[in-house]
Amino acid sequence: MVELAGIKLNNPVLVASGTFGYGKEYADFFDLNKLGGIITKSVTLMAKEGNPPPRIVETPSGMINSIGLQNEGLEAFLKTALPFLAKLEIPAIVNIAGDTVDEYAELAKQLSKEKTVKGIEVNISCPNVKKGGMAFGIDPATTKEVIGAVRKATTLPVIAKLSPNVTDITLTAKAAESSGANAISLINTVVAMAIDIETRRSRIGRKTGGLSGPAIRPIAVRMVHEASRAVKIPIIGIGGIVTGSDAIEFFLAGASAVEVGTANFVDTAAPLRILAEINAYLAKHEISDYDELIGAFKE
Amino acid sequence: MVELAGIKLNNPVLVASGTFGYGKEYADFFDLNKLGGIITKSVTLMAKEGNPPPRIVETPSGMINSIGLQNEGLEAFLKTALPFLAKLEIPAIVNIAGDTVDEYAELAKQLSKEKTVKGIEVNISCPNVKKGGMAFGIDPATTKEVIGAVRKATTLPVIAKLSPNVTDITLTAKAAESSGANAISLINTVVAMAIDIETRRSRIGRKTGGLSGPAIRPIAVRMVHEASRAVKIPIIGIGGIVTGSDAIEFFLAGASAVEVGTANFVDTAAPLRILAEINAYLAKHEISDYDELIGAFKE
Amino acid sequence: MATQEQCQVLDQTQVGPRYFKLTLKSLYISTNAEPGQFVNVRVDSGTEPLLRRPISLHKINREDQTFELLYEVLGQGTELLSKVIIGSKLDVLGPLGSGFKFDPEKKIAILVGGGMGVAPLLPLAQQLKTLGGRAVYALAGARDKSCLLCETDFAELANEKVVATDDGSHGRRGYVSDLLLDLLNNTVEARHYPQTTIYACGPKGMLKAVAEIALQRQIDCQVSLEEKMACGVGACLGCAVMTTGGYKTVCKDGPVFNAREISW
Amino acid sequence: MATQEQCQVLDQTQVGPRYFKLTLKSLYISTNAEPGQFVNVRVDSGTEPLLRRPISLHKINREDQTFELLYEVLGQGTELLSKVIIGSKLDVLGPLGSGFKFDPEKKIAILVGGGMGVAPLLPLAQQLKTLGGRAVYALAGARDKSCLLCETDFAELANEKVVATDDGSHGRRGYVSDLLLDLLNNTVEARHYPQTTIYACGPKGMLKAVAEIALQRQIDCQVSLEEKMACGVGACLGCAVMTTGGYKTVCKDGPVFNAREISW
Ligand SMILES: Cc1cc2nc3c(=O)[nH]c(=O)nc-3n(C[C@H](O)[C@H](O)[C@H](O)COP(=O)(O)OP(=O)(O)OC[C@H]3O[C@@H](n4cnc5c(N)ncnc54)[C@H](O)[C@@H]3O)c2cc1C
Ligand SMILES: Cc1cc2nc3c(=O)[nH]c(=O)nc-3n(C[C@H](O)[C@H](O)[C@H](O)COP(=O)(O)OP(=O)(O)OC[C@H]3O[C@@H](n4cnc5c(N)ncnc54)[C@H](O)[C@@H]3O)c2cc1C
Ligand SMILES: Cc1cc2nc3c(=O)[nH]c(=O)nc-3n(C[C@H](O)[C@H](O)[C@H](O)COP(=O)(O)O)c2cc1C
Ligand SMILES: Cc1cc2nc3c(=O)[nH]c(=O)nc-3n(C[C@H](O)[C@H](O)[C@H](O)COP(=O)(O)O)c2cc1C
Ligand code: FES
Ligand code: FES
Repeated sequence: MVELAGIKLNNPVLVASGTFGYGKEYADFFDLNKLGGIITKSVTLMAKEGNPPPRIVETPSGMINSIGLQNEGLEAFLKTALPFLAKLEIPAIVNIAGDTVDEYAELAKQLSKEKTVKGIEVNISCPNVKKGGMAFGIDPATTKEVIGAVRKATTLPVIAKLSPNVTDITLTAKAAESSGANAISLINTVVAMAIDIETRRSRIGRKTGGLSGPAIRPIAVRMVHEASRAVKIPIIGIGGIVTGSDAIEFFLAGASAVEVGTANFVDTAAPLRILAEINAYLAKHEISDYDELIGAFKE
Repeated sequence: MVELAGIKLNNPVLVASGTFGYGKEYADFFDLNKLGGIITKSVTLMAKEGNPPPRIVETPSGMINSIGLQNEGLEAFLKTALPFLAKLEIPAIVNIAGDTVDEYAELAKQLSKEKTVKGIEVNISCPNVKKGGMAFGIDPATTKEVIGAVRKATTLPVIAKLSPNVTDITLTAKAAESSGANAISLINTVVAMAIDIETRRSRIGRKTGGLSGPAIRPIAVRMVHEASRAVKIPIIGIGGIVTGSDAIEFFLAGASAVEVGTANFVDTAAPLRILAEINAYLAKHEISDYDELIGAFKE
Repeated sequence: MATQEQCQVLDQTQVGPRYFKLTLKSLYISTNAEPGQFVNVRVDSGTEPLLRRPISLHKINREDQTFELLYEVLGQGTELLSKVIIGSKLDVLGPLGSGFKFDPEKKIAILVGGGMGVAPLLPLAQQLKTLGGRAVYALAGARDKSCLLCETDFAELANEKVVATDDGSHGRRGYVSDLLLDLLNNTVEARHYPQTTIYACGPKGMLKAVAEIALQRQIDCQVSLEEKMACGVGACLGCAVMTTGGYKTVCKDGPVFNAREISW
Repeated sequence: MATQEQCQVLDQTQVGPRYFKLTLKSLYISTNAEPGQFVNVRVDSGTEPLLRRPISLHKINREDQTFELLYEVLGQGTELLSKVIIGSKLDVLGPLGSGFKFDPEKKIAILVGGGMGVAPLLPLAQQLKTLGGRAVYALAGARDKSCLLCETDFAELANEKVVATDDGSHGRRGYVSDLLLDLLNNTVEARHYPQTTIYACGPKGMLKAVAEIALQRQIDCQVSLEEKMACGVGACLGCAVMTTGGYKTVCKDGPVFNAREISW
């Protein structure tokens, strides 16, 4: 049992928003109750159609996606996705995204009424939508606004999901902390582009998309480390985690937990395998608890 | 023959600073006169010892380096490296780096006296030094200061080499343009980190280093595209170019030429192979000149 | 229900210039797979290429507990797949997606395959034969003779089989959609249209042409689509295709769709 | 002078638990290589792993126009190397670096190899034998018996050969530095020190111990170092090692250095 920002997690390995649907899709492959927790695909107030295809393209050791937050909106989420999550024994953390500050607050308010929801991850870092999204998360002032509004709207633990597309991650991290976030998660995807040299068009439906996967891991580890030295609230590390060793890198850099994203697509057993690999490392090194690793990076 | 910012290039494929020494090291492998041009390893006013080893670590489809601008300083450069470059028929573009604005200006001034030097690339984006380096290139104001000072110190073409570690690349690109840069080159490496989970230390001698190679290409293509729409001066695209197809992506995104970096380590013939692949593409598509590709990306 | 399994490679045979047939062992997949479904194959244990590759089920041998894939080497992923050696194990996710549907009222089945599109039509033909009571027409098109696949297989399973090549190097010269028009004009008469289903798989342009022909004549038509995929299980929403009901996933809602549903 | 060449793989043999010997064809490399030099091998044609892998020249057969590499499978790169099949081609850059030096005044050569460190010492022993007029002592250490390599090769080339294993499973129990101390105390007497050169290759800790022993006794000592490499040709300055004259490159200034030069 791990406590993170007031959320009781089964273990420190969660699944990242947008890479695990609302959980159901992976129930075929393993017992979801073995996960540390589930972070849902971003939910918006109104249904979002999403971006035109192609929505994904592979790049060296990574992929660019431009899903555009496709989802059926809060109401449908509460009706169809939440009941499934309610049946699980692990905490459901709902990731929210809005076009305006008010939308974020409204989402937080309504989700707080659901006892299945154990925390809210605030996506202020999605690079794939025209309004809102990343725009909020690259500026400390708007970060404060959104997180502050969500803070007022809910008593649930609030996790601010930050964008790596900034000059100085410590500024948005501090902004999130000072406006009441209980934890920070990072990184979301890096804005990227790939061009088809035959058609001369983008290889995804919109011009740019978000780069994820092992390619960005070294950037994510660096940012987690920088953020962890700037704030006191816990950090959830995300970015290209494929093995237990990758996860441990994030712990050492200062993360208190990790989210597995793109790796789910490659190996449905990824989160559980990663957890087993972490435990094997702990056993081999006779470390009694993984929390001894948190921030144990030696300068 | 290609003209870029007043520099007559053999062709649009150059080699990137720090990945090709001062040229000599690759003379064994092919006729250097077939290159578009050589960009030298960064030269500083005084000799720099460089950073402690290990200086490189591999990451998925990329590598992190922390060389720390090791070089013997301007005087030694003029005495030992320049004579070799003087014997070549292709333009030598000298990459300079300084700890202060004055050092940049002094370097530019002294190099301008050498007729072998056909252009100056100003490295305001090195993430691997304590003073100066990237600090100049992540802030539009200091970018202006450095480029402005270099502009005053030389009549040679000035290329501003920009850092990708910024929230908005168009701001530094415009700053470089408005302070007199004749061209912009980007991207330099992305700040990154990798931790050895056994020693709990950084896998390079300093805490962070710069990520290069195919992993960062989608980020570089995006930034070249963004910058190309913000400025009128030509752009040299850099970042993970390994094939002719990669180079063409950069042309389409708006680059007028490219620099090949990490790929030199993998394949000594990389720049010439890339050039041949570009030419094969042009022939196949019956395009008479590669400059028809520049910025031809269809939104 | 799907599984992620390390399947033993029983056979790998080159069957054309860049075409390969791969036979894999899996009790689960061979037992549960339906024609039109696919598997998502991990071609490399490292990170390059990172994602799995979707390949249709080409033969489903329930007795042998095996299944076959028929694929073309196009890029890095299928290149690696073609180097997989007999006796080794391959990480396979499947069976995935929603396959072809069968309506007992439809007594005529027209199978239209373009290029690699014939791959999922073979188990379909097999199934139709097993279901019985149907006239099955198999139409296959390809660039040239060397690209025409499984001709003899179809000859065995279909009542009639016609082939075309773009360059006329085998069968008729022309597109497979021409064959379809011919068939609908000459053999399957208009009065049969209500009892007919067209099953099509191939390049997008061909599918669009086939769908138009079917829709004009109000013939039931099922098409198997392709889209770049990440998860293959409906979780990432990466494989979206626009339908009359908004974006749907090719990997879960499809790959087989009613042609009427698709916003072509 | 070095070349980048597609060398034909003539042989690949497993010679120990995780040890392999690879024989490659190259007129240029076999003709020009010197003991102590290395090649930089591309183990994958894609981007993962991205960089080449440096491996010492283990045998240089000028007549056959071949050379051999002896290597241990440690990670992804050497794992891929071990799967390279006979008859295929391998992209090799070499010969690289500055090898062992020979001083005609030095009539005694002591070769000290730890683990894989024996690899470059074998062509050295061969060369010393060819040069003639020297007493050659070969000392080799390894974790255990299964890790002790090329014992018989050395037996043929050296006047004397002594081996040690950490666990005593073969030869003496202990470290190879202990063997060196023994030799210097009992066989090669102090009056011979001025005519002696110690050539050492192995893990950094072992090299440091050997260097200390040599420096204390003012015995000439050459060590072959390792560092992570990118270019292998002196262009990237990635493989720096601190020396009395500042940072030098292992790939070009080395890998063989005078032990006195290194800031241990
Ligand atoms: C549901 C489904 C079922 C499929 N069934 C089969 C099958 O049975 N047999 C088979 O051979 N293939 C099938 N495919 C296509 C197959 O997945 C791709 O050919 C494969 O992923 C290409 O991978 P690659 O790494 O070799 O090529 P990449 O490196 O990804 O691409 C190489 C080149 O091929 C092009 N390309 C990639 N995918 C396709 C495609 N689907 N159609 C046309 N061009 C493409 C790329 O644009 C690129 O130019 C199926 C795809 C889907 C979605
Ligand atoms: C000049 C030179 C000559 C060399 N000659 C030989 C040789 O003849 N035979 C041979 O087997 N190897 C030799 N090496 C070492 C060889 O280059 C590495 O073992 C190889 O690069 C490892 O690649 P990998 O991808 O398999 O392992 P990686 O994935 O890079 O590493 C796997 C694990 O092995 C460790 N590791 C990597 N390199 C070394 C090393 N050099 N020493 C100890 N541990 C290491 C890593 O830290 C990691 O834990 C030489 C190295 C140099 C610089
Ligand atoms: C297909 C896809 C969809 C995603 N959707 C969302 C999303 O809806 N909300 C969100 O906050 N992050 C989303 N992300 C970002 C991931 O949660 C994660 O931050 C990112 O992918 C980096 O982690 P990874 O490298 O492990 O994938 C998405 C990522 C991918 C690849
Ligand atoms: C080992 C190494 C050393 C480098 N040294 C310099 C340097 O001295 N000055 C500079 O401006 N850029 C330097 N760079 C950055 C490259 O010039 C280039 O901008 C970057 O590597 C991205 O291109 P690539 O992905 O093709 O390598 C260096 C890069 C590497 C890998
Ligand atoms: S591939 Fe992920 S939803 Fe279809
Ligand atoms: S590896 Fe590049 S200088 Fe040695």
